[in-house]
Amino acid sequence: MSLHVENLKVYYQTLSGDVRALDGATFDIADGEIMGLAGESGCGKTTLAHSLIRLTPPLKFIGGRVELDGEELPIADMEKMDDFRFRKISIVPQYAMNALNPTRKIGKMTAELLASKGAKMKDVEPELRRRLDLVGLTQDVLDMYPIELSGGMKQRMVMVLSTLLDPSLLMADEITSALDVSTQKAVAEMLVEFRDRQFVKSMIIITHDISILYQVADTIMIMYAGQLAEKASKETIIESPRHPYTKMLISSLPQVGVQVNDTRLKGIPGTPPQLLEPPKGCRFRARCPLAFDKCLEVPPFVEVDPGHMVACWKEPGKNA
Amino acid sequence: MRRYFGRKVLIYLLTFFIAVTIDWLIPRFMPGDPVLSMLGRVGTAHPDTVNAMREYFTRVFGLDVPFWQQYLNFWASLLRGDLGVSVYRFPQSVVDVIMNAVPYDIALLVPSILLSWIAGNKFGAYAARRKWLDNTVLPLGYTLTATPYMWLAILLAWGLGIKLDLFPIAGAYAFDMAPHWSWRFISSVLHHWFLPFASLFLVNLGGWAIGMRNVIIYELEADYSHYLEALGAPQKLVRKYAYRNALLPQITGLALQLGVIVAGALVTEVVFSYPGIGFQLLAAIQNQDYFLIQGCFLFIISGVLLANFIIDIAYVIVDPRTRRGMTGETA
Amino acid sequence: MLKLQGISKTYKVGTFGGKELHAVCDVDLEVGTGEVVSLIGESGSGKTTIGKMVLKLISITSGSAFFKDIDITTIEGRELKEYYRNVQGVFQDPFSSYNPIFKADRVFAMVKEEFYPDMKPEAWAEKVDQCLKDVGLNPPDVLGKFPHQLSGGQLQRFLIARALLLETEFLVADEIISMLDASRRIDVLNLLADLKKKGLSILFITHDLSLAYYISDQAVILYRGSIVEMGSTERVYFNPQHPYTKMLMATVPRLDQEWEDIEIAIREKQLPIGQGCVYFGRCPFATDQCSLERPQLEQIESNHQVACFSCKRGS
Amino acid sequence: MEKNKKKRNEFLYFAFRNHKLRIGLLIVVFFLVMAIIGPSFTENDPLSFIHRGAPLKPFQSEDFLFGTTVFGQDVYSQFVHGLRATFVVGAIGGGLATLIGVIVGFVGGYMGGKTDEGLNMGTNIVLVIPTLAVLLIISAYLEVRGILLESIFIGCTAWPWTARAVRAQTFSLRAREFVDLAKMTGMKSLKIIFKEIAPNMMSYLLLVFILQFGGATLNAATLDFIGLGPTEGISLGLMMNHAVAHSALLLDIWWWFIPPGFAITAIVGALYVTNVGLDEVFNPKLREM
Repeated sequence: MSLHVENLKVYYQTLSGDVRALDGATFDIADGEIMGLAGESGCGKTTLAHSLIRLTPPLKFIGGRVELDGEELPIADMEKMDDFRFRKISIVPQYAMNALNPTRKIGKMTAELLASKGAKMKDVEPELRRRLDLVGLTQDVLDMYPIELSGGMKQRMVMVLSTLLDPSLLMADEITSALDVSTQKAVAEMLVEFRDRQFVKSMIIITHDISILYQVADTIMIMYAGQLAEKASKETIIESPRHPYTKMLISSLPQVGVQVNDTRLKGIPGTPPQLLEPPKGCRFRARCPLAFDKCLEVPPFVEVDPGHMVACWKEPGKNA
Repeated sequence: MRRYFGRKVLIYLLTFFIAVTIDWLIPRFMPGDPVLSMLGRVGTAHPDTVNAMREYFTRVFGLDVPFWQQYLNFWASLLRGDLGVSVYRFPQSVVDVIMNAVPYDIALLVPSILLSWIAGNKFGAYAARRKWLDNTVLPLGYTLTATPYMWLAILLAWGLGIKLDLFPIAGAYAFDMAPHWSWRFISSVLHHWFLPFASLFLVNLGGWAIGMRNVIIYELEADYSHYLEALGAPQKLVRKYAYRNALLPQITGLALQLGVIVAGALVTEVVFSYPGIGFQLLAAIQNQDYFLIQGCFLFIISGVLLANFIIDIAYVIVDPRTRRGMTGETA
Repeated sequence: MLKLQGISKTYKVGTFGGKELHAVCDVDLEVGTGEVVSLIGESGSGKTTIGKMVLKLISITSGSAFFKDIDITTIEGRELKEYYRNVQGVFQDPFSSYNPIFKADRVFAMVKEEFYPDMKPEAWAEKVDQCLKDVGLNPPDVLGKFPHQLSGGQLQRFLIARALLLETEFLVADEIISMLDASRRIDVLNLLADLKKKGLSILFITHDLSLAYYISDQAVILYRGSIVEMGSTERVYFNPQHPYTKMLMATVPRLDQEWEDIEIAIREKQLPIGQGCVYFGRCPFATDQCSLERPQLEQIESNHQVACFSCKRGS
Repeated sequence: MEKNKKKRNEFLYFAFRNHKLRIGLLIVVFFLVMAIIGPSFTENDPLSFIHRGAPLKPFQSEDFLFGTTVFGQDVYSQFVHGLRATFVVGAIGGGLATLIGVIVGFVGGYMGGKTDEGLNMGTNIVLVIPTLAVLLIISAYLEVRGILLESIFIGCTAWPWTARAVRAQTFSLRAREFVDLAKMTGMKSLKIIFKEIAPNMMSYLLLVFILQFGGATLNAATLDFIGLGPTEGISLGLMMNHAVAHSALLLDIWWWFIPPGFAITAIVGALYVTNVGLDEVFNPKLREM
């Protein structure tokens, strides 16, 4: 069992109080699984990603347990997490384009980073060079400065760097959103290749673009307003979603082949709740056509089919 | 790369040209007839100084000569290095007066600027490390920068000089000595040099510390710092990178601050009557010695411009972004 | 309605403006009344530059532009103001389109001050309410609020209402929904579709192919400043001729089918645009003719043109 | 509407909680009050020689609270009148420098292209030239120098800092889309500058003015100290000049040269600290530090 998260609660401190950005997430990721994490802005997907690797103020750890390969991740403790970071769990950040120190040669910076983590550049170098060829970067990129590389090249360098010590879990935070369609496909497929070549054991791809996840992810988890709505294989999420929010979200996405004059798609009325004082129970209640009095309690995130978890009272799970 | 330097040299030459023009213009657009007013004001009864002065003034200011002719004469004499004769130090030419003042200036300015720059940056970096450090270094830094140069000089002179009698407070070396190469003379020079150096050093220190504190906070918030922290790099490495990157804007800061520091040195020299250019310039002003004033002004300007140019070149060499940015092909 | 003939834009770059950057090179484009034309291209293709040139926010280096047969290439002052009565724009970032320290509905007050100074306040308030309702907003909820108190979707619809206030006939929509959440986008698209039925012509600028397909009649594919393919949306999408368009159609992520595994040359270094075809650097079918001569747009079927030598040879 | 009120008193809430701002303002206001009402407590003219005999120490006699100078002048009277002069120079000099800097910065930043390049080159040139040397020369040649003239000189040579900062700010604001929106509503450039861009920068201009005020005070004190200040009246710099000239150090009349220097340091230091406090209040990122 690669990653096991249990009732993780992380709030976001602001002047006017704690925003309950992530309110109790329980899910698992198996070895070799690429999980897509999708949801609209403010649903807590970035909070989840950041709390797993670098939980710093203004994020505040409230509760919950996280286990990686059977070992508990001390996510609340900054120092202790250091030996997990980069070795066991790693991230390709959203700002990958300018994540490299501008005034340092890339090779020298890699060597210093490895040295600071107790690894030696000598024994990692052959593997590093092989991976550079894999992602289409020339060898002499190591003694160039970041300013001499294009945005796409910098991003691929960061991808190689982040996975250099073969971490068990890699998080890719919105790395395709800033790219053009063609490079998007290349980068997404590169992620899959990193998993196939065992550079990483499992992966979480965070994005708001569900159609990208359909192409590369094994499973997709949908979040809404800090709570998990649904998790299933990518086919089930697209073809036969069970959570009302997922259904409405998928049906509101325009696709090539769908034109306004023949089929007029519908959006989701209303707006997501603000999470300073979130509504009681299921947070989609206000906008949900199927809402009824039971929704005042928080629906449990239960398994309705093998590998298909839903948090909705309308979907009687095995143990409801 | 060459075009970048070409442009820089052009700007500096232009600045020098404008500075010289200001220097030439000032006595001319003053009200009244310059020659008469100067002669009258000098008021030395000594016949030959008056005649030499009158002859000299008429030749330089030659009112019959058209305006631009005067200007060309001024440049011609400037290029020949003849800045005219000092009035209050009569037989000595302006250049000589300045030449034996320059070494003291360099001895005072160069060490105080460089040491305060290094120390200030170190202090500023520490300040960004802890909250309580920030609350001590910052106010201290602000009080130091806010202190007028001359007041700190007075305080040091009065405190260390007179009260505790540790250091002499006037002149560059003991009065009973003539400049010669001996240990005694050198130790006396150092003894006299310390207080002006300390006062300049402290005031500048505050400025650099604050500058570094603000820049390093910005660098610690930058994306590359977050990325290193996300990969679990120790704070030492993160801070080392942030410090190196924060030094770069401090280099340009150094260049821009030169004008202010030179002014500070001028006042400090006055308090300690330390025989640098500043002291000469003030003496010239008090004695209405216009040629010495113009001479000192030119030396200060060209010194600052030269220093600025050197610092600009140093910046390009040190900062790979500008160096590679221009030559490297960026997509 | 709008006709662009051989429009180009060249920027001076480098310290002394030595080098020249050809953002747009002689583009011909036409938008009819009540027609939605989508301008599709990746970043750096010059689509926003064209939008800004149409809105006269940046100068047109060469070529000419006609709006209802009036030459607007060099108009200024009074005529420019008149032009803005008919042509308006909505931009990508809703929060950057508003001056943060004023209330959001100040944009309406600015319109009144410039275009309807002598209109009585009640008549104006009535007109504003009507336009807000037309864009699906409830006036009391949105008036008198600061920009940060409104959502991205509401702010964008505010700007569209502003255009309606001016009875605009032509709207340039530059990536107006890329900052909005997936579920909010569709409402704005449907709104544009309704306005199109009422006769509004729209130049819809986007990099997202599925959005363009949903709403536009004509599609124009742009690459590094030149049009490589244009025509009716169905024909361009389902019968792509130009290698670049084919590659785009193959790579757009869909919800109903997975990517075919065709190999795409990752765009390494931008080769400077020579006199040949702009896509020469990445085109798998490039011949030396492509590197010497720039292909012109040619009709390959009704309402469908392509600028490519190899396509004509039916490769 | 409540959200918008909340935004305003959130600003005030932060302004008063920020201790740097509170301390800084407190000191500045203290000296300001002293400069305004101080002179009314004494009829002695600052420069007249009143007391005969050895200089009095502070609080040695009630009519010379701060003691007297070597010539028997009332140090207190000199101090408060000097304070007044310092605030005048700071306000006018600082104000003028900010004004010129803002105009140069705005026009350069908004117009761009050739105008911007020219203005920017001019700014850099004036920046490089040591302004005090220029001030020195000008003051040396002028017979009669009033405090107003001195302020104008200081103002005219201290503006490059402001110009550079305002230019950078205007560049970032000009790229914002609401400027394009204003253009599309047919507004003229000048109207856009003053109606759209300027209001955004009010908080920034205040910060810049505070720094210029401090800078002008320092420059004026330096000029007065070397004897090139106003030829009539008294200022803190002049006090220090007289003290040093008449070897107050050797005679250990510390109350003659310590208070003026201390006042300048306190005022300028307090201004800088206020500036930092205000900067923290305006942009939240600095708040956590």
